[in-house]
Amino acid sequence: MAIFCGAGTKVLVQGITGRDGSFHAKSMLDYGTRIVAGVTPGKGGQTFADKVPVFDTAAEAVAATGAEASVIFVPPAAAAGAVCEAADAGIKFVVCITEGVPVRDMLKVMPYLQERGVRLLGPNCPGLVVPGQTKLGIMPTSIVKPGAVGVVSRSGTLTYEVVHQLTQAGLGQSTCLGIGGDPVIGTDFLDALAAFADDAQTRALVLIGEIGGDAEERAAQFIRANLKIPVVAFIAGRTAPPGKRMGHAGAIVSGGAGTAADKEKALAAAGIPVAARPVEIVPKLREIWRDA
Amino acid sequence: MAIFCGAGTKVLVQGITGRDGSFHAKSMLDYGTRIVAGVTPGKGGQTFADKVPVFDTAAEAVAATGAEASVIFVPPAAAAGAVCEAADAGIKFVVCITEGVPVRDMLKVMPYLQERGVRLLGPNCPGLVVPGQTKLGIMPTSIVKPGAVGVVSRSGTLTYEVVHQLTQAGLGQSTCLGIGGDPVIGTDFLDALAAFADDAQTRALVLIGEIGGDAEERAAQFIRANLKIPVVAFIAGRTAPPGKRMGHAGAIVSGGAGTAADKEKALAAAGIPVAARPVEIVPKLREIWRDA
Amino acid sequence: MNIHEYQARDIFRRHGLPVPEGRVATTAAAAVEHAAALGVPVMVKAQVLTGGRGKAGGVKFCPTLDDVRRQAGAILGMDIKGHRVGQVLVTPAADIAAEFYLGMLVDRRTRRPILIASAAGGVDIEEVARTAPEKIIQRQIDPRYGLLDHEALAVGLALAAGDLGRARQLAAALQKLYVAFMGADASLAEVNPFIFTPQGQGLAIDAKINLDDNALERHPEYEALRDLEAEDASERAAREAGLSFVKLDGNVGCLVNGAGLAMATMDLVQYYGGMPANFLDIGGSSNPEKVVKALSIILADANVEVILFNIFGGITRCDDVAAGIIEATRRLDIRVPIVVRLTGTNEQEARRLLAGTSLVPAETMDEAVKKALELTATKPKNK
Amino acid sequence: MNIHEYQARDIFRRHGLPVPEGRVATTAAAAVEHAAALGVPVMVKAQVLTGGRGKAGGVKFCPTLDDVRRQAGAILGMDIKGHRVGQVLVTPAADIAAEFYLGMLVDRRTRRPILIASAAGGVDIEEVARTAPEKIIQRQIDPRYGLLDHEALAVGLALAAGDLGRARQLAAALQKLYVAFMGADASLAEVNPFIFTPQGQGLAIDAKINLDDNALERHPEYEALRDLEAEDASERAAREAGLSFVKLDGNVGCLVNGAGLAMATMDLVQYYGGMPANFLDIGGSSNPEKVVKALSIILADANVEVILFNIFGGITRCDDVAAGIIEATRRLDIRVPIVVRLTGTNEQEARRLLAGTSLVPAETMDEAVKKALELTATKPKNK
Repeated sequence: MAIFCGAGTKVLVQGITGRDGSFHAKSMLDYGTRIVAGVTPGKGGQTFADKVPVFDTAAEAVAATGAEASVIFVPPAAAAGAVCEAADAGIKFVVCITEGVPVRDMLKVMPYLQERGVRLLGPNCPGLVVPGQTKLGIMPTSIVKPGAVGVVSRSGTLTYEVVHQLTQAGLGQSTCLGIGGDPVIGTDFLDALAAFADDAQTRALVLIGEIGGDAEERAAQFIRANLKIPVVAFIAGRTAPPGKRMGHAGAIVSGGAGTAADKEKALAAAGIPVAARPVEIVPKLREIWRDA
Repeated sequence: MAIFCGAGTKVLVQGITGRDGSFHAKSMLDYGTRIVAGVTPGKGGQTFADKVPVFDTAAEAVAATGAEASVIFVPPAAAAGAVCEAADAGIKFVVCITEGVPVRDMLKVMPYLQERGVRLLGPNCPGLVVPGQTKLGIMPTSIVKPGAVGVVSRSGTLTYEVVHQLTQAGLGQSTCLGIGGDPVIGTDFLDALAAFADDAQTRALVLIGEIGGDAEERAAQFIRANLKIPVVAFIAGRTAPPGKRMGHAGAIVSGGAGTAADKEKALAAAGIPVAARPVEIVPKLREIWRDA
Repeated sequence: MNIHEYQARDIFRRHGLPVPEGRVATTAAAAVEHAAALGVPVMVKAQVLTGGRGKAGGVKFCPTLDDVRRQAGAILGMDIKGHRVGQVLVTPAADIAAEFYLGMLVDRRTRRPILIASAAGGVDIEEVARTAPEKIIQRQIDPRYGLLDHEALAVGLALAAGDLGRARQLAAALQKLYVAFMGADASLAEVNPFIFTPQGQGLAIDAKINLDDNALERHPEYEALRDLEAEDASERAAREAGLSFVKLDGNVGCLVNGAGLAMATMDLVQYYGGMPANFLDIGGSSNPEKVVKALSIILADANVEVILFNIFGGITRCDDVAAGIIEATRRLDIRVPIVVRLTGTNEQEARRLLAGTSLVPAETMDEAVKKALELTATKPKNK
Repeated sequence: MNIHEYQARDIFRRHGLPVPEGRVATTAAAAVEHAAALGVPVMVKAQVLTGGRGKAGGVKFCPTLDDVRRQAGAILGMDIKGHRVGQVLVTPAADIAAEFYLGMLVDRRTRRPILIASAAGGVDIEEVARTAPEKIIQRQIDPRYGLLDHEALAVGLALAAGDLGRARQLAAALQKLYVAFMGADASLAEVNPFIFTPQGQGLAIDAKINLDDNALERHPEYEALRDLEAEDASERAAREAGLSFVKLDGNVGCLVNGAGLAMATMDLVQYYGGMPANFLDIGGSSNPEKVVKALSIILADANVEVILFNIFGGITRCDDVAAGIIEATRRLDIRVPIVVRLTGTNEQEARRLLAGTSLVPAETMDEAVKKALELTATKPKNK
């Protein structure tokens, strides 16, 4: 089992003939992701990697292939439009990798998705890997291993760092999920935690937060109230100065709110061990999880 | 029984202190309509006609009185806003009397109402009367009489003319409904016909249409497919020249579509007698309805 | 309210549609001057508030300035379906590789804006709808979101048969047309044709916008677009007086309260073999000023041989209305007979008031119409 | 991107908010000239990209032109939280009968725009939130419909305690503020205070807008709003090179791929007692040009004593990145040691490449940070 998708999920790739789209679509195919269709307007009728049919529109792609999920690699100005296109075509799980999407565009997309019962992961996220089953996104699969630890993170490479350490320590993962670093994202910590709570395979969790907003504080409350499995957290950005954007648009500490200290305090208050360094995550997990 | 409302319906009047609003609110009270509240911003705390409390907002009015339906008498520029306010406050049946509401405003209101499960009657309509029970709108009650004939119309005074003739002929009415003459209205013939079909009291129907659009054509099909009771129709505007607006914004014949001849043909094809003059309605009804 | 092509072009241009340059002339000499400035070949196009200009010879291709002079001279002053041509638009003629129809209007049934598009552009869209409905694309637009990128592109791809360059230009044009349509409070906005030049450039060649009369108040700039010369004098007077009025060709002047009843009254006049001189809804008012204004507008029409009032007093009391009518008729020098039918609230009192006047009373619509027709010089055969 | 008050005022004014006139001066003499033109009394306000101007003495009421000369002279050149004041805004001083706070921002939790308003205006809203949260009104806005009339009026009535005139002006201001907020692609738009004069006129006295960096491309006009003088030279160079960079005060120059890992690396430097010189995300690229640019920006900082690369090769191969780093370091004259940690895909190949260079390899983040700190002149006490 896993969250949001699995080995059988039929996947559409929007922007499949672009530079990033084609590279990562091949990488997903290599990992065994069941990519059934691609979309690039004007390239309908072509075939990608000798096996994936390309369509002009998502509607045609879904009609022809029954795709259930979509991974989006299109430029920022077109990303929100591509999300709506996927939703309108009947896709129920959309992963938007694109970085730099204007926040206003996402504000307008959200109710559109809600009306159609569509889950969005991202934007500005690495997507997710279900080790041994499927990958929807850009995470390196060499560092993952099937297992019982769920990983959810606002970051990209920092997630890889942590997953790498888990794998090296022999702790496989159920699903590794990057929710993205933007202020407005489709799936937040709470959504991910709720999904992990329902996943029998996931028996421990690592949560990787960062400065900005109050997602980690709310996650802490949610975990205390709803999660029965052990959780270890890490927060990036202790040294970030206020008011500056630390790469991720969401990573701005404003007016004293959203600091790493606030978040660590909230997590600690909820009984969740917080690692001071990435390298402490595995030991902390072993302290509270007898299976580790 | 009746459609959309009844003697017990608790009614809010928006714009109750205005010239038209106060006049018609008094007239409704005289007929026995259960007006529980009025709204005029800035006049919250006043009392109308010695018994109806006035509030600044519809939300306050509904919270304090449990109003279920609303009748709107506000200027055209504020009408769409008032409809949204009523819907947002939890009102489920809104009657908008206001004439001259821009069509774009109504286009934007429609999904707002749909999301909230709200029925709108109008705008630019005389509202409805349930003879002997209640009135939500501006119809003269001196001409109505309780009975078994449902009346639905796109017009105002023409409806009065027809209702007057029915009453003079001894044919009482279950509900007299004016759906309004604008191109975009909340309740159309089909909605009204469906409601009449479910109303046990209504045992015959008079449908008064006019030129413009294809509402009468669709009504004809609906009646043939779904209504078991006798129906007589009348269409106003046989002599209207194409392209000109005949008072009602909806009453424009454009490009040969929406003519009276088209509508009469569609009704006749559905087996519905069409009166050539208002005065023929009662005789035609008597021809096909043994109870008349 | 209908506006001229050149005015619709301005609105479209402001919304970013690719509208070629154009200038308006009221004389052939000015048209030549504009054509010289723009460079020939040009199109010279009659500016009239009706369709079918092309068939009537009101749109001409002019390869030379001499052609411009001759054609503009012929078009200016031309009568097209009763509209005199007072202005022509001079605009560069483009080579046409393909023509499309793009339109936005209000769909009463779904209560939504609707997009209509066709690859069979440049001809009457109603004609296409009749003869080849499969060539017409319709798409409802959700006003909460507007015309979304993927919706517009799907239409563009369908229209352009796989030509991505054209598809993207058509999609962008449709999105701009939608914004113009909503922003302008239009009841109709169309580009017919939207063309592509052999070089692949998309151009909005012809523009049409009908404005929602209910929204004129929030667009004060529209008053300047009104073509007072193209408007009938009586219709203008009625509009300025706040009366809903349409001029017709008959001899029975009608004053009715309510639009539906007014139409039914006109129909009844025709039913009995007569011809109404007008549509007029005086509303529920018993205000003598309004009645005076309405009467004087109708009486300005020399064809009018009789006046017919048909008033259903509901909330308004009939005696109030009768008093208003009596006062109004006293203040005007009226030489045609007046039939008054007043029914409803306080009907008896009203009839008593009328008894002391030369106004001809009637109890029912049918009686009133019949009496009115009997009073016309050219009495119809009664049915 | 943050912009100055006077720039935010222009955006608000274009959206119909009642913003008093104002002029910007870079010298006391120009300020006096503006004040004379506007008429005293005026306010003279420091234009700096930080809050707390008032407390720092950067906002002054000037009843006379002499006051303007003295105060503008004092404010220009002032240092407010590290920002040098280069411009002042001169604007007519208004009598204040009441002050309100009006703001729009993005609510991450509900993923909606949110309206924040308070009758406790003119003071720091975060302070009000802490001390008197009941004085703050919050309302989510549905972007499908915008801020509807009844929503805005309800907030206006709540703020104005039943004063309908004020309520309507506040409601209108909120609706315009929302349109400005969305139209400008802002992440924050606020008016604090929105005042009423004793005569009942509403005025937007102070304006603040933060723009969404992701949306700058579709607002080319914003480039002109950027205050190049207020921006750190290295941050500007990074921005122009497309690098995500923030200047800090330490001595360890950090080059990391990915924002989260970059923050975690900075944190680790501090954990081991050091201080990072910067935040820098070089992205997934192994392009030597980008590495050269990043290195030269960091090396321009005289405080930097060591360079620390922390790269997690995922999709990007570590050997590619190593080759890029080696080439970049060859093309620059670098006099500080460089520690390189490369992990992930093709890590072994990368380490072999580094073996032939003076670059100091490390296997883990912790090892890399410790090695870097050991190479600084002022070695921290290791934990």
